Amino acid sequence: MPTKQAVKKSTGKSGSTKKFEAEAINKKLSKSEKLKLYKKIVAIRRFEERSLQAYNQGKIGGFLHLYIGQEAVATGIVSLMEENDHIITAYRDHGHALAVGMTMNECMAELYGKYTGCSKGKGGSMHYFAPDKRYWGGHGIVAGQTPLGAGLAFALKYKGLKGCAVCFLGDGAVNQGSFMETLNLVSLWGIPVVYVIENNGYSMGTSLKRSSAEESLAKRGEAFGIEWSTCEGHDIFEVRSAANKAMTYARDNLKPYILEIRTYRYRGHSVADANHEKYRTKEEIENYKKNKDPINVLKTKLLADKTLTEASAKEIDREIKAEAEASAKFAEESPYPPKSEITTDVYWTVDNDSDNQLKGTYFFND
Amino acid sequence: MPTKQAVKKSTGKSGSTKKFEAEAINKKLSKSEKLKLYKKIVAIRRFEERSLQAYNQGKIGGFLHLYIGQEAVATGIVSLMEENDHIITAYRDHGHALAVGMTMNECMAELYGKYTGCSKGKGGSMHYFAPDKRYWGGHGIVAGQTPLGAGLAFALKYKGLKGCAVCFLGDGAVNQGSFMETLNLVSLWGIPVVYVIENNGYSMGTSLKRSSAEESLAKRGEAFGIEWSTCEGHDIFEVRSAANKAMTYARDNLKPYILEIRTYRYRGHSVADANHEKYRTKEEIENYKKNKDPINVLKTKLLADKTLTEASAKEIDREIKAEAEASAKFAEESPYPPKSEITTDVYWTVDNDSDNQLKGTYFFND
Amino acid sequence: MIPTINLKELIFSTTRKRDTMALITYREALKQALAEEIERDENVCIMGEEVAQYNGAYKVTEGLWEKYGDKRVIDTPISEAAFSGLAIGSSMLGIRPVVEMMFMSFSYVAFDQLFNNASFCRYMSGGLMNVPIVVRGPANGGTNVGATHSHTPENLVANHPGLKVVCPSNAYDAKGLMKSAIRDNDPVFVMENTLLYGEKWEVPEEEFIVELGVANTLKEGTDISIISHGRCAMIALKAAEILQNEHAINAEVIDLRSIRPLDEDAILNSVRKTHRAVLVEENKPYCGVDAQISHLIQYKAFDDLDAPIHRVSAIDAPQIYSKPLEDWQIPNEQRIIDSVLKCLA
Amino acid sequence: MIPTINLKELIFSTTRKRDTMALITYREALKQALAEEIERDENVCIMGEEVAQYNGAYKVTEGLWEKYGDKRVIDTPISEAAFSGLAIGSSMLGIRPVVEMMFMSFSYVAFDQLFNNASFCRYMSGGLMNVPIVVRGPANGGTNVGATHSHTPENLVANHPGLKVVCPSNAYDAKGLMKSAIRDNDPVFVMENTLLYGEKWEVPEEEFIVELGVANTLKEGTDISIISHGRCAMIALKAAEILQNEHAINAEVIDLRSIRPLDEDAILNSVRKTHRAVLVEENKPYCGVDAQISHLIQYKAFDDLDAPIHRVSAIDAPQIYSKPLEDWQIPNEQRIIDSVLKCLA
Ligand SMILES: Cc1ncc(C[n+]2csc(CCOP(=O)(O)OP(=O)(O)O)c2C)c(N)n1
Ligand SMILES: Cc1ncc(C[n+]2csc(CCOP(=O)(O)OP(=O)(O)O)c2C)c(N)n1
Ligand SMILES: [Mg+2]
Ligand SMILES: [Mg+2]
Repeated sequence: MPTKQAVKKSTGKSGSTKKFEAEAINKKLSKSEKLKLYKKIVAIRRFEERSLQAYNQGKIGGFLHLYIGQEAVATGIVSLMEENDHIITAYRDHGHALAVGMTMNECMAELYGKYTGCSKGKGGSMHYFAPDKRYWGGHGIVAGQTPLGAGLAFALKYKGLKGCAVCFLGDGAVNQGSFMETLNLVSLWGIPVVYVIENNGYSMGTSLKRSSAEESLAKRGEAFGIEWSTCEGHDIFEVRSAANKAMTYARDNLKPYILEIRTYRYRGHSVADANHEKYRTKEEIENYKKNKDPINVLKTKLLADKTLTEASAKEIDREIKAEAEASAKFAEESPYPPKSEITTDVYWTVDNDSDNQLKGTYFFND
Repeated sequence: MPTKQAVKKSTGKSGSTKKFEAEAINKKLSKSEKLKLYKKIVAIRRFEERSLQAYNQGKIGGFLHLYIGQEAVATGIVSLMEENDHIITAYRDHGHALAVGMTMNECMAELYGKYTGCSKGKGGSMHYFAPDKRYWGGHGIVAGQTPLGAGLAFALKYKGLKGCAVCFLGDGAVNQGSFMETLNLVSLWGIPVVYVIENNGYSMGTSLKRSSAEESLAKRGEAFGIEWSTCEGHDIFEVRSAANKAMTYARDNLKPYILEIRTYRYRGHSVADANHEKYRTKEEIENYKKNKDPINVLKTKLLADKTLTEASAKEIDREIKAEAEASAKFAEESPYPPKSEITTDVYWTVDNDSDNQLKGTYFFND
Repeated sequence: MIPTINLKELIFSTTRKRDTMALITYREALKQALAEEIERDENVCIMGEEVAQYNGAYKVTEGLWEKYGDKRVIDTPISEAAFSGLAIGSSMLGIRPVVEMMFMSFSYVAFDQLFNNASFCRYMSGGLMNVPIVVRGPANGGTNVGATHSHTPENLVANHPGLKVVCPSNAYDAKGLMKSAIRDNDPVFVMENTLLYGEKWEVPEEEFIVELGVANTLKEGTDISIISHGRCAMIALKAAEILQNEHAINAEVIDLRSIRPLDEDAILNSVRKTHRAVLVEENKPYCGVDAQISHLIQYKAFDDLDAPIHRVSAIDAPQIYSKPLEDWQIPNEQRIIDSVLKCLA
Repeated sequence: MIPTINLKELIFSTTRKRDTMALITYREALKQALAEEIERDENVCIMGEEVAQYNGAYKVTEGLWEKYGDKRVIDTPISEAAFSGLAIGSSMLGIRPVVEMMFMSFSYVAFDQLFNNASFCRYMSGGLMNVPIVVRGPANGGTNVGATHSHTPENLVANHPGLKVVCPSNAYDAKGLMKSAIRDNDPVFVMENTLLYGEKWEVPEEEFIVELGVANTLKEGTDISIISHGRCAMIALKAAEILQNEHAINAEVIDLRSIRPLDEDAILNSVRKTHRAVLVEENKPYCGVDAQISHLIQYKAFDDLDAPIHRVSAIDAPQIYSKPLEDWQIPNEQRIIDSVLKCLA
């Protein structure tokens, strides 16, 4: 019954040849800073490739939502984070984690469910957290993180700190009520949160046009008087340019902003989604890989401006692959948490009750 | 903290002098049909005034959300209902109930919690239902009825029946996620539902501009490609004219529509809200009563076109007051439901288990 | 004849005798708790529908907005999921929001935020964070408002490890538990009761708190333990007086106060003394809090029981609107007395 | 050593012997039920995320969209509140939608629609309407996906009068209960289990249904009653075999199948025979289904009990991600055996 009328024209400027690296926010990057960005993107790719291998070997179970193809988005945006900026995202969270500086070891160990994981093996792939790096997860319920992101920004405003929260979500997540409620709220209250819609065109097997009545998702902000824009996500310089405007706007005006970034995931929705070539064509995938691969796009630019050489790129790749490999070894050799860990980290007061002052029973096992 | 920037200009054409009675949908009304509309509006007013009296006498408890001031909206729209049209609304539901033809007796008895009430005293003021009149409630959770309304329209389309569902909601209800999710869904699927936002300017004590970031609520439909319009709610001919366009559009195109109707409630949010002159001025209230009272507005027009005379208007009022009075007597004299009724109407299968075939325990009282 | 009960004496055995007492409403007690905590900690703020300019749908926050302003007392749109989630997010950065649900029933539209995010973020991060929020509002029936507005979801909260929940039955506990809840570093639900807002109790003028996890013996007794929480504890107390006066049954009445954490010792000690228990609550019976208490008692005090544990819960149906029937549906003195007599038979 | 169990024989004592049997998966059984009911009644349709073109996240609906088309098998956006409510509304006009929650955990974002509207509309209208919907999807842990995706909300459903809930533990019940659920005129939740989808059982090729409210004795026994539901019933059965072989304990194993309505007689008759009970479920303990069952047993079979009722539930914490720990957190053979031995000690 619900057949969609017609495919609307994209409002984007796909294929734009604008030189984003020439914009101020990018131009000011030193060679070493650019190199750092490049390494980060490569690190995310290699880390995930290695995790996929571990998954296929049966070392990792549950869900594994790979970010491969989208790396420039998290890397670009995190590179803009200032002292009081915070980020939060959904379950496709490895890229953001590595971008904020979490180590491959703690991330890989978490996937293995090991005690040395960033969440001691309690959160898993979908639930990475690093509050010390102002990274608030990693959330498994679609759009469930979107009011939380507003809360981070609310706290900044409450405390009088200049900063913003960047909350990532997918193109499917926009159809959750919690997100739409939050849009009204943050506009009404003037909350400096930037919603970054990582529009990879699909929510699981459902293409954008089969899930949203209107294809411009950021434009929904207009219903609430929220500023918005769109950009492409394969070129880290474009991402940085667009996100810088959004984040600066939010910080300066104490207002929300919606940035929709068109990107693509190469793999299935999760590793379990093996048949992703059923709902999208091989050509579509290959085409993106060929023309818009975020590593290749950046590499080409950095070769051109001599930040990289073919040799140094190869060396970087080798080093990072070794690091990913080492993280798998680290995870493999790490212990599982002891059984007693099942009931820790449930209540702050229980965990911190060193002098046994707490009253009452907290756990109800026979 | 959440101070709202500035009051936006209303997009409406308040004070329009357009003669809606001249439009085809109204022009075709016979005298007796116009009289029926008039009587209905008066009936809603008098019924509610009488219920308020009963409430103040302590005969009715709980909530009582009066529709006084908004009568032309439900009356006008229900008068357009065709054979396969259905309606559903929120807790401010007495007007819609009487408009579809529920009797004062069953409605008043329900308020009294009596067995003769439309829901046998089980639903109360907020939960009137008359499925035989294609009226599906009466719902207490703000916006909770909005996906249900979509479902009624979905069923029509599923069954291949030409019709629409009209789902009423308030200006505060638009900020519930369930409603916003539903807007995307009905547009995507092409569902013939008309959302009528009865914008009375307040959600409890919160004015529109303190609850919604943008003051045009119907315009939110654009985010989902939904057609929309606004109109004033005090003139039943204007309501009929606007709603007719909306409902015809939905029926003919199998598409949703949002109609925002500006109206006003004279009383507090519910009877318990005695201090409503704290959040809005006496002048605001008096001004509406003087210039836009739906009974007066219609009366003036019907006097002018000779449908009514002052005498006949008085007689109608007398009769209807008597009917309201009689309904209070009926309610008063009706019995409360027997205690055994507490556990009926919970499960269809239990209620219809005349031959005692059901297996297992359904209720768990010690 | 129902004798008047000196609640003051019965309830506040734990209060230091030298405290100056004031007779205040449950509502006022809550407001004092909120005001004192707002004054004590600049990160405490209150948000919810109509809490500020309107002074609260039930006037619990009356005057607070006027006194503390927009920053500390915040009106929200009718977007429970959004503002609950916002509160949780802000608490990660040290804000300590008190979220009012105009009715606890409305937590149903914010269920995922409250029951996943509030409860599990700490766990899923391996203890790297905590969520110091309070969710408060009335959770009761008996007010003639029908099924959707009469939920008592303390059982749903207690079912979710990571959350805490308390049900104050009187003004003293309301103030003391609210203050503890706000200072607690975990998410705490405070289940209030509209039927108690206007009731008065003696409350110390000096600052005090009531710790989570400590039950209150409202009345000592030897023949049977009536274990209850929230407003039902007050009804149980009245029923106990009647049982004493008219049936010569000396019932002990325990007010749990805190549902999770739970004062197991108070429950077990009482049952070990009386050997019989009647559990009273407003929850619907199937998987109500008292289902758990019942299991607990028979599990840990099996040999002490002389009779099956009886429960008085809301009669198992959606809440009925009609007032006299609703008054019968939720526990009342008569139903408690009947159950006690049955349990002792 | 864990002996292989002939589940076929143990489970289908109720199946007519002359039926031709086919060995099919739990997933296939569900799909057959859906397909047969779609064919039988033109008002039956299926909606949910990825149920149509993608064939279902867990392939339960595989091939149905291809066969029955857009009208009967409908993909939705990720808007659980909207499409659940839409399904409820449509059922008022006679549509009989089967709503898939990709995970039952996601019912949390549709809680108000499912737990207020689906359950109470009939009541609040005084019986003028009914809501014949089915809500189905996996409700289980043990899959290494963490706290937010591992809810087993059958207790929450059962807490709400007006709703029904069943938990099929095997392919036969899955098919039979699903067909009953679809034909039922009230809202029924069918709690499936991702760990069972691929498991095979013998299922009759002839049409059959399994009535709601009828438990299944998986194994007769005399020494103790192990009462369970869902996948835990299968684990309990394995534990019972081990108890038999290694400890000479003859346990009776009851699979509740239906949580509400509940087959009280089956429970009570078993306990009256064995005088001891261990209750096994995946719910978190506080107000889990078994809290209610425990209360029921002690209330109605007090004098028959020779020992306290023991429970084996999920260890009381949010679901842990780490696989070996989660396998310990949810009930397993060892924990059941330990509990039985304790109960018999
Ligand atoms: C409330 C809820 N519904 C459904 C799911 C299952 N689910 C997980 S991810 C997903 C698709 C989300 O797509 P999108 O938002 O585009 O993000 P992407 O996966 O493309 O990054 C779905 C349906 C969920 N986790 N939570
Ligand atoms: C989910 C939910 N939140 C809050 C309430 C309490 N409440 C009932 S009506 C109302 C105001 C609604 O205003 P509006 O939608 O404008 O409708 P009106 O009352 O003006 O007709 C509120 C906050 C509720 N019933 N449900
Ligand atoms: Mg996507
Ligand atoms: Mg309004």
